[in-house]
Amino acid sequence: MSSFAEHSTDYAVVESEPPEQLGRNLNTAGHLLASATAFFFLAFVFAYFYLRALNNAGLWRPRHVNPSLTLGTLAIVAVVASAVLIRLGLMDHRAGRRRQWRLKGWLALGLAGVAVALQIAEWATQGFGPADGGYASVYLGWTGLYAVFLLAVIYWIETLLATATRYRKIESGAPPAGHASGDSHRTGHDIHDPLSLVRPSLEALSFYWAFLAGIGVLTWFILYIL
Amino acid sequence: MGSRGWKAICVAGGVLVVATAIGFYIGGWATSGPASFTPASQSSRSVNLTIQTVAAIGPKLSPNPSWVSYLIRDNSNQWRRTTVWKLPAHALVHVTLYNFDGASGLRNPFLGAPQGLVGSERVDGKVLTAMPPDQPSHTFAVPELGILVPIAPVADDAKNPCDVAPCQLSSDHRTITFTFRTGKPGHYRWQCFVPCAAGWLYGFGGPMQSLGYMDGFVNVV
Amino acid sequence: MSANAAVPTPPRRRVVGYNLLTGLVLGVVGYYVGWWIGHHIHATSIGYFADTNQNDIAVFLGYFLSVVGFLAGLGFLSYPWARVRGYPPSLREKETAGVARYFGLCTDHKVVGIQYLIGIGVFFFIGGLNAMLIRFELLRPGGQAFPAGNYLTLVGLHGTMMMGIMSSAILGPFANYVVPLMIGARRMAFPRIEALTFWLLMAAGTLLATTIFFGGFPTGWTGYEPLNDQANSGMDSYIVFFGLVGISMLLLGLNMIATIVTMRAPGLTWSRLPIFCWGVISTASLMLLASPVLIAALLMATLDRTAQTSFFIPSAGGSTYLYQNLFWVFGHPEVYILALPGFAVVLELLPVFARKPLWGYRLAVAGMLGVTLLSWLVWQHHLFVSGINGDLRPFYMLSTELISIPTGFTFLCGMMTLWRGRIRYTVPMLFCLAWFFNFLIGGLSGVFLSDVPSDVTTHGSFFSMAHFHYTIMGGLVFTFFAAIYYWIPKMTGFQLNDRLGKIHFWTMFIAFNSTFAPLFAIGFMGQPRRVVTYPSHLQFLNDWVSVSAFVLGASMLVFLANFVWSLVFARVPAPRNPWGSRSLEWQLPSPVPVHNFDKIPVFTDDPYGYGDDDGRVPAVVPVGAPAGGGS
Amino acid sequence: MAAAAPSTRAARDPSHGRRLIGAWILLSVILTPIVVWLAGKVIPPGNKTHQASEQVFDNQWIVAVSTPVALLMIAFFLYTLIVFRARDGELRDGPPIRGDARIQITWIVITSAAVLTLAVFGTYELLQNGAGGGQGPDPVAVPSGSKLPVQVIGQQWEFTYRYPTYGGLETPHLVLPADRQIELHVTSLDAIHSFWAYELGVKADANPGVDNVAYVKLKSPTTFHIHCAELCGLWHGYMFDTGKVVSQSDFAAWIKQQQAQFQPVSQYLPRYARSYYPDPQRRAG
Repeated sequence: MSSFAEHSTDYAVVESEPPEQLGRNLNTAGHLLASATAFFFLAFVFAYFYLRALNNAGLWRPRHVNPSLTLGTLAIVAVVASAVLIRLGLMDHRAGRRRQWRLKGWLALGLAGVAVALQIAEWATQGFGPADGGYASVYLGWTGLYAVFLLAVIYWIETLLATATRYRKIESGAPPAGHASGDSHRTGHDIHDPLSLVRPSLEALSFYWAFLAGIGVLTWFILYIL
Repeated sequence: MGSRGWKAICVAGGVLVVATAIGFYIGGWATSGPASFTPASQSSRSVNLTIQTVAAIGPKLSPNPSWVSYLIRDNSNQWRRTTVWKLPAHALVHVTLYNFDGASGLRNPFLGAPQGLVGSERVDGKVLTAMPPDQPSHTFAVPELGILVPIAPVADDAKNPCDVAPCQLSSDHRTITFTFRTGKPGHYRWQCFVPCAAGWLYGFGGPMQSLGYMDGFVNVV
Repeated sequence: MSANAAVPTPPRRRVVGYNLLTGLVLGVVGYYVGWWIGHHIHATSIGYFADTNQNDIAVFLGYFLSVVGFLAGLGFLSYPWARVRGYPPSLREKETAGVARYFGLCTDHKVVGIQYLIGIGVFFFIGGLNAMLIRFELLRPGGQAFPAGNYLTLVGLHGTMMMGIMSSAILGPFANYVVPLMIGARRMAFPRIEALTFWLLMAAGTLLATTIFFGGFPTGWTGYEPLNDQANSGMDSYIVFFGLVGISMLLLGLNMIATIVTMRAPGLTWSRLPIFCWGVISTASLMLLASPVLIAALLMATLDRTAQTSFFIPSAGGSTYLYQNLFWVFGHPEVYILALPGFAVVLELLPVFARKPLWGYRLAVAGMLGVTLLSWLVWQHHLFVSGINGDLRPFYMLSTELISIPTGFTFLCGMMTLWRGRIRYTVPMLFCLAWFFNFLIGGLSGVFLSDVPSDVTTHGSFFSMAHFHYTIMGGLVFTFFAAIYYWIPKMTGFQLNDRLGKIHFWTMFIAFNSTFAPLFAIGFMGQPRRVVTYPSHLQFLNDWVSVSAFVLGASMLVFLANFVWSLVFARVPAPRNPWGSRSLEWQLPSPVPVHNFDKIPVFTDDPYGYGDDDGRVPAVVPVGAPAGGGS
Repeated sequence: MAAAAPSTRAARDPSHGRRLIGAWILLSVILTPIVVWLAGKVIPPGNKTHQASEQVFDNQWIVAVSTPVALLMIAFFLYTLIVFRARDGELRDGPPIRGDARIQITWIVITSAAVLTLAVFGTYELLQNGAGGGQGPDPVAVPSGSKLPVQVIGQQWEFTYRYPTYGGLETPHLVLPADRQIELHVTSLDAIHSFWAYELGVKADANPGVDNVAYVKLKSPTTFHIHCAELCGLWHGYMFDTGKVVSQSDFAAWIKQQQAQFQPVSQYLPRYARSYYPDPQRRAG
């Protein structure tokens, strides 16, 4: 026997984790991540109101600094629609309509991508640059970093869809050992059925994505409407 | 235990060697700075210094070729980039400064008038009392000794500007002469007050915050 | 489990595998790729690089890709890549024995704990060395041992290294190691993230050290704008360092909270949770919420330095106060990120060595949560004389002083735990008792800084420097060593030498006080912080401090000698429960087997039941029979 | 768990607590006045201005509250660590006392009272005249009476001073008239500096584009030290100076002399302003 086998855990002795553990962990993490995200954007909210109140050197917002309301609104509408679709997809998944969930998931993924594209289009056409005063700084920093968060969520949605697609044909029961994990030497795993591969993460995503969309609406309100 | 003991000794020895190396490296880096220069003096009461200011130090004398800098002429008539000078106490220092740089302009116009000199500052032979704030190219200032010398610029449309140090007197330049008295022994910093580090916020980065360029020490002994 | 469980095939040995060496190589490669890309970005707004031969975009991109390459080399990217291809979340097992797992991505929380201990130790050593050099410079009033710019970089490196790396000094090594054991779990909630926090911290520390290749940075650990924007490319290392530390702390906090919330064994109610875990929760929640503000502030600074935004440039529509506010919104909770783990360690260890239950458990919890909450409301006391509008100063004075109330809870609970106990003066106990003394002085001197009229003199002077060294070094580093002496037998299975431990304690305690007590006087006598030169009449006190500081540095070498001697040469096996503790981790074998528990234990009581059964010890909290070692 | 659960098992020896409290009260009564008196003597920044005296007085208050706290801790630990040490080698447990509501409430009340006393007193001192600290552009604590405005301009790396009532005279030296109320306007042209006039009891950060006001009421002629107290770059440690407080007549003479000396450059000075925006462009020159 190799040294690996000698020292690896004997899964016959060690009891397995309760199946709901992953869901609980991801749910908690989703909420914690949302609170951290809130504090991150709070810094930009603070920067916005602080610089606006000070208006140093009269350079808070020169007249030509005026991003397009249309593009900004469309981007946020796409974000909100995507979050709603993920939520509806989650309801489908809970009800066992796995096909419908995948459909809505791909749509949501596309919409999130559209939001990023619209944001990029806006930067390209807005007619002012980062050096144009306080508002321009806050606007570019805020939307830019929000777009980074959008990309992270796009990654998250994609992983779920990829998993859902990969196991779409397995109706129930655990996949064979070594198959699901991608680790050939793995002897046991806590995957019980294809649904458990997606559901916990989808629950957490649904919450986080709705939260991030909420921050998006706040972003839109502060940057375009106020 | 035997081979394990040897292994342990090797590990401990290795750690010690690495730790010592880190220590020496940090210590060596921390003490690195421009070398000190002692001008040959005729007497303990009087020293002559010849210095020049250039817009770009060039790749030969510095890893930061585009930085503005002071240079000093050493005892073998070579131009050196060092700004740490050792001078005798209570001595008169006669400085001849060749400036090859254009105007940068002062942030605080007050610093456009010479202060604390013995006699007056002369620019190309003419006495200078004050300079308009958009004029100065650099200043030579030792705040602790109360010395401030604004340096007149080369005209923007100079025909034969000097691009890279060391500059020769055949290029367009201004000649500034002044005399100051060193005081009690001590380490006195000197610096430039003109925000001349182009590209840095408020003109005060890079060469303005690095010894050997626009900052130095007058070590009076 | 699936029926057709195959015979496990050992992982192939490859010449190029995921390990530290690959990580370092890819890190260097990544840096140069980023540097190259950065030099090929052309935009009209950044054309001024030509004037400075300093291209911050290239440096930032270099650092970014360097970190990506480093993590890829360690194997962190293979999991996200597997997820992209649709493989489900599952843990890769890395539970082989051997030294190799300490040099790579390992998801065993016990390995990560030991990695943290050694990794943090290395940077603690470098940070301490910087302090020695600073004190060497200050032996003479005129200075000149180091050129002024290098001196400022040393000051910045010392402060930044200590504040950044040591934020995880207790949570990194000890919470990672013992929290799952204390709460009866086999792992942390997110083992891969746990490993990531460690390697991010190491990448951060290494990148910070490279600042000396880019001219250092002149701002100290606070990185105030607009000096920050004005500085050389060395500043970029500072920004990247704190950014990575921020991400590392954020994830560490998230993982800790999630673990304690979701992974507790049955019967471990909130009121039975070991007090150490409460301290970890308090610290972790500050890490989770304060780090994002720091990351945001640093990203703004990054944009100012590269994309020409003007968040912090008053003449272009920004404000220097914006940075100060954002920094201290993070910075003051950060101070408690450093202090609270000290509270936790002290309260956890006192019952063991006083042989009494923790006195006033709920008050102790309330104290730590109270500090956590109040630490959000005090940040502007750093701006009392900054020229920001002064109307709120009475509020911040009050809120700052209010913090002494929950801090007092900790003191009361600790003191009353000792009262009528049977106090044993072991080495960890000595460090805990020193905490009371140091934190008392740190706390009382803090009152001077919280009080505006008094702060006018003490602010920005050596007084405030002495104050925060009493709270952070006296509060964190002393408990860091308490934790080392306490938990090392469990973590390694070997005892540390007791006599060397006591020599270490007494030299460190005396030298520490001899170093920092005179600094209060020096500050009161008018010496500002971070100066390279000072008036000559302060030379005697400064020399005294410097010499004491060298002794303090030497005491660390005593510890290092003890550590190496005991763990490498002497190797005296430690008993399972040398301190007679009732906490769950001590009921397991030393060192702990790979999967901690064969059967998850069930809690029926808290771990502080000293004296409950006729004074006989130790009564073992009922647990499932622990697994017996490897084979 | 924190509920009052007086142990019946461990024979309670009430004299421990009483002995300790008694010793503490005795020590506090004797030592606190001595420490407070000493603090008044040695704690800087001295008595050269009204503000400095106030700070010393404030420090005495803090010392007065801190001393009994420190004495309690010292007495407690000396007593506990000696009396309750484990005397034998055998590992035995102490009494299982888990809390006492009365002690907790007493502790909370006393610490809260001490903290509130300090905060109230500090606020009172602060609102008198700002205690010498920089108060920003719109000060809340303004002393009454006429004030001589003096502007402090921080720049990398020197302070210069302007006297708006004397034609906006600018000089590299800070000289002030005795027995006057001074209104300092601290501003910067580049990075953040901090104007610290140590013996005057004044500290105010110099921020670019900000007018930071601090008040100080001077007493008799003296000299004082000026430092920069905020890290401002390479020469931060060398940004020090000495200022003077001189008699009214000497001050008038000094002003005349300075006006004559800096006459050539005064024509180039900008009009006096609350603050001067440095270089709106990022490029110098």
